[in-house]
Amino acid sequence: MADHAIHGNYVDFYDEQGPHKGVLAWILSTDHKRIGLMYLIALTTFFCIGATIGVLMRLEMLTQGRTIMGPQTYNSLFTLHGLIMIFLFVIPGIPAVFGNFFLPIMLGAKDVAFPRLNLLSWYFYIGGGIFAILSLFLAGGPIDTGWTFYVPYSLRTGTDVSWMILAAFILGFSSILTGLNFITTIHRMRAPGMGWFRMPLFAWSIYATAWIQLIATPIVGITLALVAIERLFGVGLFDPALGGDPILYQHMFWIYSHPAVYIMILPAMGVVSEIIPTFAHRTIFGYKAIAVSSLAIAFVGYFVWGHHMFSSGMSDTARWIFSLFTFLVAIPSAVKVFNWTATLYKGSIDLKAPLLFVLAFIFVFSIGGLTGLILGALATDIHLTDTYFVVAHFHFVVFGGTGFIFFAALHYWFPKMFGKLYNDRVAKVAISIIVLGFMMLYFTFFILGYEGMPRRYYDYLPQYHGLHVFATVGSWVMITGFIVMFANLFYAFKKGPRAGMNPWGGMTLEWTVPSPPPQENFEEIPVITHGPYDYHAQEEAKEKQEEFNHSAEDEK
Amino acid sequence: MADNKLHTGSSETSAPHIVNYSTYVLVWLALLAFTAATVAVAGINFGGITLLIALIIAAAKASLVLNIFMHIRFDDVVFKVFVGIAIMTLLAVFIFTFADYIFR
Amino acid sequence: MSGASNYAQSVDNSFIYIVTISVIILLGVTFTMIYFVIRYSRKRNPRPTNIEGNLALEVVWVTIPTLLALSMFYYGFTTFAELRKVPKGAMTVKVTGQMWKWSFEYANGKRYDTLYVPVNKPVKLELTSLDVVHSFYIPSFRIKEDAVPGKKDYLVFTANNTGKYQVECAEYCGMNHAYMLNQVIVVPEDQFAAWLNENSNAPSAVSNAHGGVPGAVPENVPGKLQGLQNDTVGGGASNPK
Amino acid sequence: MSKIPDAAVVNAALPSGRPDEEHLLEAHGHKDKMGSKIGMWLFLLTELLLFGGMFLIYGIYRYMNNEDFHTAGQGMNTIIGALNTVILLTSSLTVAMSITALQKGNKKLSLTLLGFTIFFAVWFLVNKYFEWSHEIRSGIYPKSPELLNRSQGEILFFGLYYVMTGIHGLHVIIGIVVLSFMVSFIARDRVTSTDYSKLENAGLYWHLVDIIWIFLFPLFYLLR
Ligand code: HEA
Ligand code: HEA
Ligand code: CUA
Ligand SMILES: [Cu+2]
Repeated sequence: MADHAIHGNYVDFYDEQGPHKGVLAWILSTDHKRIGLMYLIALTTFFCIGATIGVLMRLEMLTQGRTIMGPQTYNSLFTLHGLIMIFLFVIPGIPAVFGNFFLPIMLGAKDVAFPRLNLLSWYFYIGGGIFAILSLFLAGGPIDTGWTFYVPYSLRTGTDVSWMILAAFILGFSSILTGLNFITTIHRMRAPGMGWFRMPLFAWSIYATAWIQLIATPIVGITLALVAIERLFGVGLFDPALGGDPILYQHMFWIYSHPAVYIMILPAMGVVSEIIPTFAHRTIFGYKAIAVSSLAIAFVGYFVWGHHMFSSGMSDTARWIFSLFTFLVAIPSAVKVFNWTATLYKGSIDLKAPLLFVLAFIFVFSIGGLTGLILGALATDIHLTDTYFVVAHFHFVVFGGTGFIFFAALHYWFPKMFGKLYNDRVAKVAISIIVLGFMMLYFTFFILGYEGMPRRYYDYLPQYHGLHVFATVGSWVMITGFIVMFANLFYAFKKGPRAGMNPWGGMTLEWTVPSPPPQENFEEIPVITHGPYDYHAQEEAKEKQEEFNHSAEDEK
Repeated sequence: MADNKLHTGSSETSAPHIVNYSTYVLVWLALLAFTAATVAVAGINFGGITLLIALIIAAAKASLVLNIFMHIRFDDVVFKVFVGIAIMTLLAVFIFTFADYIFR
Repeated sequence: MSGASNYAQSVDNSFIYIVTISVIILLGVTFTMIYFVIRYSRKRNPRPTNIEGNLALEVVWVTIPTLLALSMFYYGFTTFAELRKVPKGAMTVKVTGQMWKWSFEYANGKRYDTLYVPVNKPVKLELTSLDVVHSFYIPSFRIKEDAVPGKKDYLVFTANNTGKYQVECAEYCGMNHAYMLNQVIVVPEDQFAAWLNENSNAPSAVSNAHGGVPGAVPENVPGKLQGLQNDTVGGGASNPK
Repeated sequence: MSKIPDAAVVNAALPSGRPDEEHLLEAHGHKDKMGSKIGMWLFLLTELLLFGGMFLIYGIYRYMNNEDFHTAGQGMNTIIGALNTVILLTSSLTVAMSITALQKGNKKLSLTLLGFTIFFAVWFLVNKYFEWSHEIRSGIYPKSPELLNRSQGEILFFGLYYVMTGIHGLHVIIGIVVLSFMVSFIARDRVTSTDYSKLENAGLYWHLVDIIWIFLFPLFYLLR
């Protein structure tokens, strides 16, 4: 990075001379910032691959019958799309990229607690990704089970399930190690004076997320491993022909995979809680409520997994218990939404691109969450489960929730990470196009689902044709938006004007270090004397200054 | 207060707790006794509670290992909280899964 | 009672209930948000007021959503309970799923590849599968339940009108999952009785009317699927001749 | 809720209110014993949950096929199971004592005790080997015709038996490797009476392996 010269009197982390040169300086680095950036590159790449597959799927759905591929190909594509998006994009997602880059800085630390372990989890992540890609080219061909690996189909299909499971297992390991690292970091590395309730809310959400990663991931790890063992050795575990119970597999899978949706959304909620105060330029409304609701979501999130199984043949008692808890888990999310809205009240709002993203998020996520309630209610879920209604719900929360905020975070912290400013106007245009395409694409799915279009269907009945075409057009609108967005960021990266230390006027610690930050983040570990969004002090200082000016004038 | 309990900033400054050999040996003897008991009891049929007895004995053994061998008793509270979180989660997961099978 | 089956209406009612509340909340949140962003923009309001929180407000917006959510749960639950009650004298039909077709067996031993049922009479479907998990889904009736190998599950409904209704497999089951279609044909009771006692096990012309051949669909699917045109949700059913 | 974190309490005790240097060095430097212990415990919890998942599967299947499980359990060798339990418990004792020995500065005793631990671990595996090969010789292994002839519950029982004791055995092997490293570390004074947190963590891991076995034993070997 030639133009990252020495700025004034410090050397940023890009230019710091380590023991290694070139690529090695990156892939052998234990610096949390470099690891974060390596994740960023890897994740964005996988996102683009997954999104391209999604667009191909939409293209297939443009007409009835065969458009560009056969059913087997389509089945493999949605499986890969789901696996890539879930395990390689949204689950590592925000913690791996922005957690790594910013958590230590926001806590006032020089690095995470276990820097080498951190690099190891990056290698696991890449290793898992490579295995996933490799599995496509092995004997059996690309996996076609859907991302849920339901038995007994996953035991019967001839495709390469075991390799993909190995990949998922490795990725799980990566996720666990990251979580472990972050919990330890938060317990041990906070700057002096930073009590639990002086942590930025992003750190809180990472903390809650890390616990879910730690406690839930092993269960899916072992469950998937058992499926692979059963495939390889014929051990009787889940196969009904050998006495196994397919529904037990579903329990085991969702025990992890429901909490996993909170692994995806909690960090996004944390980022939202950072962006809103910064651009509203005031303290967050209900700090403690937001912090504690993260823990509440993590906790209650364990007891609702059965809502994915309402029509699976689970006992009726279990169905209503899980339904009840599903409604309870929505409450902490509601608390957050209300507190965010209230934070805008009497703020001094600067509607920059990151905030626009966040407003879009609140709207879209609320739709996703509220339709989650429809799915959580027993009677309606029986009708809607395994239809496009579910597909719509989870694209709203996963893509509109985590996906949008991933890119919002990129816009928010871009100046800090790269020391450059992007064009705000262009970014806002891109966001508007994306939201428009998003609604065209996914809102249509709600209607399709309600009218009885099942998911994972290669083909459809004539009455669904119009809506499918409309959705496909929506996906093209979305591509346009994303291309504009990426182009804008890329241009800024190359040619953008230099960013100052604190372009948005944020209060958390990352805005007190230069952009990009120096190798060790802080020259001196800061001592924390107030909460993370303490705009009071700033305001008071301003007032004092003005008073002083006044009195100075008076004296004249 | 919760935040103070969870915080782990200063307690490690106290000197390390060294457990005597004799304590360990006593615990070991107790563990052997429990093992003998559980094998002996397995021979007798208590009907439905046979399994329960075996599990209670196993839990007693595990808690001895946790508390003494693994020093949970002498260590900082965070570790107790951590282990508590894991065990409670596991327990809850068992209860909710059985809520399906028992009412089938 | 309106709707294609006895449950369709009550399921739709709970749907409408939740959607109504949701839309109100969604619009409330969205417009408040937009209003704040405009009213308190930096131009209009250069000096922010720092409000740390408000306990009363916090309590209100925990309590009200909780109550609303619980009411939604209750509505969904009671409707569902109704869905699971097997009325006395329900006619049992054994439904077996396999890749990629459904087959039906009646109490008198008659097997058929399309589901015929009498109108206005409770029917209990006993679902199972021979290979992988499938799911028996009748969108117009708002019901669905998985067919799990090695296990029996059930589904109950009473058809309100005669007609043909689409059946779809709703649990992914491999290559031709999308072609595992079938239909329910609801006929008057006397007609049904006559049909039931017919001796032919071969599919009649009627049952193939939907053209999409269940089962055997090759990788290159020729032609287009022909569903039951009128069978969108809320639409009526086509009357049998 | 206290707004004063304890780091601040420590700071307040310092005359100028400057950050407590010691705490900083500990937590922000590279030798944070407490931190590494937290990390280790968190890792152990994931192991606990991993086996917990398998225990859950066992529990459900036993609940569904209680009779078959009992029939299958008749064939298990209680004596080897009990012997292995005693072996593992004793190895837990020796590893715990070796930490005490090191803390007291008795390097030699510590090494000896660790040696015993590894010896017990190997013994455990040898027993396991004989046990498995006995089962396999009598025709009970996955997909064997003998097993497929049995009831479904029995197939599940033996499936779980092989998988759960197998994965546990894998952990024993990992434990042996880890403990061998500790032997070499102590021998080369990389782990000492003042800096023993590596040994402590290895010991924790070994105890966990023991705890898992404490539960496996009654579930597979004591069905009468
Ligand atoms: C980021 C990921 C994410 C998030 C956050 C959520 C959040 C929620 N989800 Fe979703 N869900 C998925 C990802 C996610 N989900 C995925 C991927 C699937 C499909 C998996 C598959 O089968 O492939 C799925 C499937 C799924 C199902 C199963 C559908 C089926 O297959 O039949 C259900 C059923 O209950 C459900 C419910 C919910 C609920 C109640 C919430 C709640 O947490 C939502 C809470 C939020 C709100 C409620 C909105 C904000 C609040 C307000 C605006 C205030 C007003 C609130 C009240 C009145 C309560 N989800
Ligand atoms: C984060 C998660 C995530 C994201 C972002 C997406 C993004 C998209 N998804 Fe989805 N999807 C899932 C997670 C996600 N998905 C999951 C978990 C499933 C379930 C799988 C299963 O059933 O097992 C699923 C299933 C699923 C289905 C249902 C398949 C079926 O049931 O038959 C469909 C149908 O159209 C779909 C479409 C799309 C499309 C068109 C996009 C688009 O990608 C959105 C448009 C965005 C872009 C285009 C990005 C811009 C990209 C670039 C700039 C790169 C250049 C690209 C091109 C030039 C093409 N997805
Ligand atoms: Cu059968 Cu899908
Ligand atoms: Cu869920």
